[in-house]
Amino acid sequence: MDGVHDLGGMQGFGPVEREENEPVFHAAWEAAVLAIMRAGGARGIFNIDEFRHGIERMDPAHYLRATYYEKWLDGVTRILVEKGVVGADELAARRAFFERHPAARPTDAVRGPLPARVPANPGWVQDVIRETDATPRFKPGDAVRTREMHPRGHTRLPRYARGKRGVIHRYHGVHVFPDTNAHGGGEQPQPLYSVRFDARELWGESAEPNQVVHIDLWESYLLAGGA
Amino acid sequence: MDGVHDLGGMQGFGPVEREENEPVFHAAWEAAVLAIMRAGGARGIFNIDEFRHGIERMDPAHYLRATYYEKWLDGVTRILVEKGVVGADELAARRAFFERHPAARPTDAVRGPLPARVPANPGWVQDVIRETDATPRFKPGDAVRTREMHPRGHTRLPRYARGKRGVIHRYHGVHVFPDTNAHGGGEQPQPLYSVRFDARELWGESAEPNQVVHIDLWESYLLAGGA
Amino acid sequence: MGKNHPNVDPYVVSRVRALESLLLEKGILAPDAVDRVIQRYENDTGPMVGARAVAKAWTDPDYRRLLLTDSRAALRYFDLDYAMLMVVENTEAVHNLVVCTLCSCYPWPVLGLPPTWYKMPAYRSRAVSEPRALLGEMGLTVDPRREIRVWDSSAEMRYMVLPQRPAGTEGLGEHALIPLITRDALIGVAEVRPPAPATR
Amino acid sequence: MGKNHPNVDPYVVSRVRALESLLLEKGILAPDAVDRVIQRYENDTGPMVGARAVAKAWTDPDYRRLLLTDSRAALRYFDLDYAMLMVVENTEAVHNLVVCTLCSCYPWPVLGLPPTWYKMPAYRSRAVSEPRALLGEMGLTVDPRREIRVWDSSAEMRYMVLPQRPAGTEGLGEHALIPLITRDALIGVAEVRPPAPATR
Repeated sequence: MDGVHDLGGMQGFGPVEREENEPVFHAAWEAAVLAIMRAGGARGIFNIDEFRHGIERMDPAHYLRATYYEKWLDGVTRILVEKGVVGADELAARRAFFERHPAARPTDAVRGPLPARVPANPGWVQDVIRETDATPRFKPGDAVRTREMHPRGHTRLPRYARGKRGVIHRYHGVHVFPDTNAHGGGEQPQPLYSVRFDARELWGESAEPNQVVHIDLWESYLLAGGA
Repeated sequence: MDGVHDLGGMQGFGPVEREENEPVFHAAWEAAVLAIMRAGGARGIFNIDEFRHGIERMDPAHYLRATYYEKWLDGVTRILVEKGVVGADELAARRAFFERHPAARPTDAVRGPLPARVPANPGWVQDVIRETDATPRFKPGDAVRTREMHPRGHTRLPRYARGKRGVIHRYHGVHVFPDTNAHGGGEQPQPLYSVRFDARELWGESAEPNQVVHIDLWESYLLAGGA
Repeated sequence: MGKNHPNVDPYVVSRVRALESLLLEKGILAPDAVDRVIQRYENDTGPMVGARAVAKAWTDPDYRRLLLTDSRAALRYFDLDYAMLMVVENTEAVHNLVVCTLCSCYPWPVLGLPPTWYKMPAYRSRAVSEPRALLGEMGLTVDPRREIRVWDSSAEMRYMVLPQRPAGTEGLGEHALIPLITRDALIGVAEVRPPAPATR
Repeated sequence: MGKNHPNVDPYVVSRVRALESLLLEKGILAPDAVDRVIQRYENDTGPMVGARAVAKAWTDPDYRRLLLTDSRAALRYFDLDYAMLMVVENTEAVHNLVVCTLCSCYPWPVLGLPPTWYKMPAYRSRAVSEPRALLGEMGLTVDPRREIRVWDSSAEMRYMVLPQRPAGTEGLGEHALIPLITRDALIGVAEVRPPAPATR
C-alpha cells in the first residue's frame, strides 16, 4: 500500500526534534496501549503484519500528526473490531462511560468476574523464521532488481526501492511473508535477504555522495539480474 | 520537492466524495482568499510557481486535512511574509484584532486612507509562453526517459514519473520553467512537451489494463532515448 | 460537509480578515475585489463555455475540427480569449480523464470553479494509477476495450474532454444539447446522457 | 512537548480505558499487564544490553568477533536470548545508520524503548535519502570519505551499530566504558565521545 506511512525519501517534515531527558512514557495511557498491543499479539488475536497494516490504514492526515502510541491505539482498535473481538457498539458505549466518568478506572466498567486468560506467546513478534526446505534462489553478490509493484495491500518493499537494481548482501533464512500474512493469506514463508542499493540508484542525481542503503527484502520482491 | 502534495499513485484516501449541489463558495472567506491570491499575483508580488511552492511547504498533516482555500490562505500568507509585503508582527496584531472583534469588517482595521493601487496584470497565471529562439530537442514520436531526480525545491515532474520511459506526444512551445521561477532563479523558459507513458511503465504489474497517462514535462526533465 | 471539509480552522476567518485589511491598506487589494469575485462566480449561472463549445462541436463538423486543433480560435466564438486549452476527444476506442496530481489545476475559463472533490487527495491520488476502479466507484464503467487516457495537468496547459454525443439526441439542436453536457462529463468522470423521457 | 506531540486527541484516554476494560473482561488483557509494562520500562534504569555488549567488544577482540558474526551467542552472555540482531561496525571507512522508513522497527531488547524522534516522519523520511545532511543537523559531521551505510529495518531483523571506540579511552576498562555509550551512538546518529575532563 502506497500510503503516507511509507516515508522513505519524503520531504517537508522539518528538522528532527530531540526531546531532552525524554520520559519512558509521556502518560500512563501510553503504557496501557503497549500492554494492549502485546496482549493481543501474544494471545494470537492478530499477527505483527496485521497490526502494522491496521496502522497503515489510518486516515493519512491523522497518521502524520498522531504520536506513536496514538497510531498503535488506532491500529489495534481497527483490528480488534474487524476481527470481532470487540464490538463497535460496546466500544462506543465504554468510551461514552469513560467520558462521563473521567476519574473511573478500567476495571470500574468491567461486567462480571474476570475470566481466565488464554495462554500467551510473549515471543510472537520475533517468531517469524521457519524451517522449510526452501532453497534460496540468490546468493551474496548476486545482482537483483526489485519488482515495480504498487499493491493495494500490505507490503514491506518501500516505494523508494521499487524497480531498482541492488546486490544481495546476506541471506537471513526463511521468514514469514508479510504481504500474505497481513491479509489472512497465511505465512507463506520465503527466503529473506539483505539487499544493498547504491544511493545513486535510489535517488539519481539528488543522491548524496558515498552512500548505500541496505533493505531486508523477501525473495518474491526480487528479479534476477540487475539489467 | 517530494512532499505530500505529490499525490499521484498514493493510496489510503478513501472514496471520492461528491457534494450534491455544491455552492460556488462554502463561505464568504473563501471568495476573499481567491481575491487576495489574484491580487497578489496580478500585482506581481509572486508568480504562480512561488504560490504553488508556498502551498507545498505547508505542514504535511495540515495539507492533507485542509480545504482548498485553507491551503491557498496558508501558502499566500507564507509568501507575503517571506517577501516582506506583510510583516509577521502586523499580521499577528491584525489577527488578534479580528479575534477580539468577530463582527468587524476588514476595512475597520485599515489605518489611513486607502492608497492608489499598482497596475495589475489579470492574465498573470497564463502568461507563461515565451518567444525565444530555443529549438525543441525532441519531436512527436521520440522515445524519452525522465530523469531520476528528487530536488529539494519546487518541481513539476511528479514522483510517480521519475526515471520512466515515455514517448513525446506533442510540443507545446517554450514555457517558463517552474523549478527556477519558484525560487527567484528567473523564468529560464524551456520547450514543454506532452509525454505519453504506458501505465505498465508507471505502475508495473499493478497497472490497470489499457491505460496511458500524459504529463506535460519541460525539456530538462527528459533524457533522449527510452533505454 | 463530510470529508471534503473535515477540519476548517476555527480561526480561519480572522486570519483572512487580517490579511485582507493589510492588503487593502497597502494598495494591493482593491476595495471591491472580493465582491467582484463573488459576483463573477456566484452570478455566473449560464452554461459553461465548455458545454456550449461541445454542443456546437457535436452539431458542426467544421467547428469540431477547429475545437480539437485550434481551441483558441474555437473559443473566440464565445468571446473568450484563452490560449491554454487542449480539447481531448472521447471515441469508441478512447476515454479521456483530466486530473492534476500536484495541485488542482483546472480549466477555469471554460468550466468555472472546480468542484471540491477534484481538489481533494482521494481523486488526485487514484486518477493516474487506478482510473478504471475510480471511475467505477464514481458510477462510470468504461468498457475494458476502450483505452483510458489520463491527462495530468502538470504545466499551464489545461485539458477538457470532448465527450461522445449520446444516442437518442439525433433530433436535438445545439441549444437543446447544452443542458445535457455536465461539468463531470467535461472532466471525464461521467458520460453525457440523453435527456430523460418527460414525466407525465 | 513540541512537534513530537502536536495534537494528542483529547479523547484518547477514554478510548484507551474503554479498550482496556473490554479486553480485561474478555480475558485477553491480564489485570496487571499495564503495571508490568510500566515497571519493566520505567524501572529499567541500568545500562542497555547494547551498551554493555559494545563495551565488552571494545575490550575483548574475541567477543567483538562473536558480536559481529553471531550476535545471539554474544547476547546470551548478558542473559538475553535474542536471535534477530545484526550488529554493524563503524570503521574509518564506514559509518552506519539505522532507521525504519515503513513504521518504527527498533531493537527493543538491546536498546529499550525508542526515542520519539526515531518514530516521527522527519527522521524516517530523510535517513535514507539525505543521511549526511540529516546527521549534520543532528550534530554529527561524517567525513565525506567515509561511506554512509543506512539500514532500513523492513523485516524482523534488527540493527545496532558498533561505534568506534573514541581516542582517549585507552586507559578505561569495560565497566568504565559503558556509561560513555549512548543510545544515539548505537542508532548511528552520534559518535561515542571520550569522558569529559573532570571539572574542579
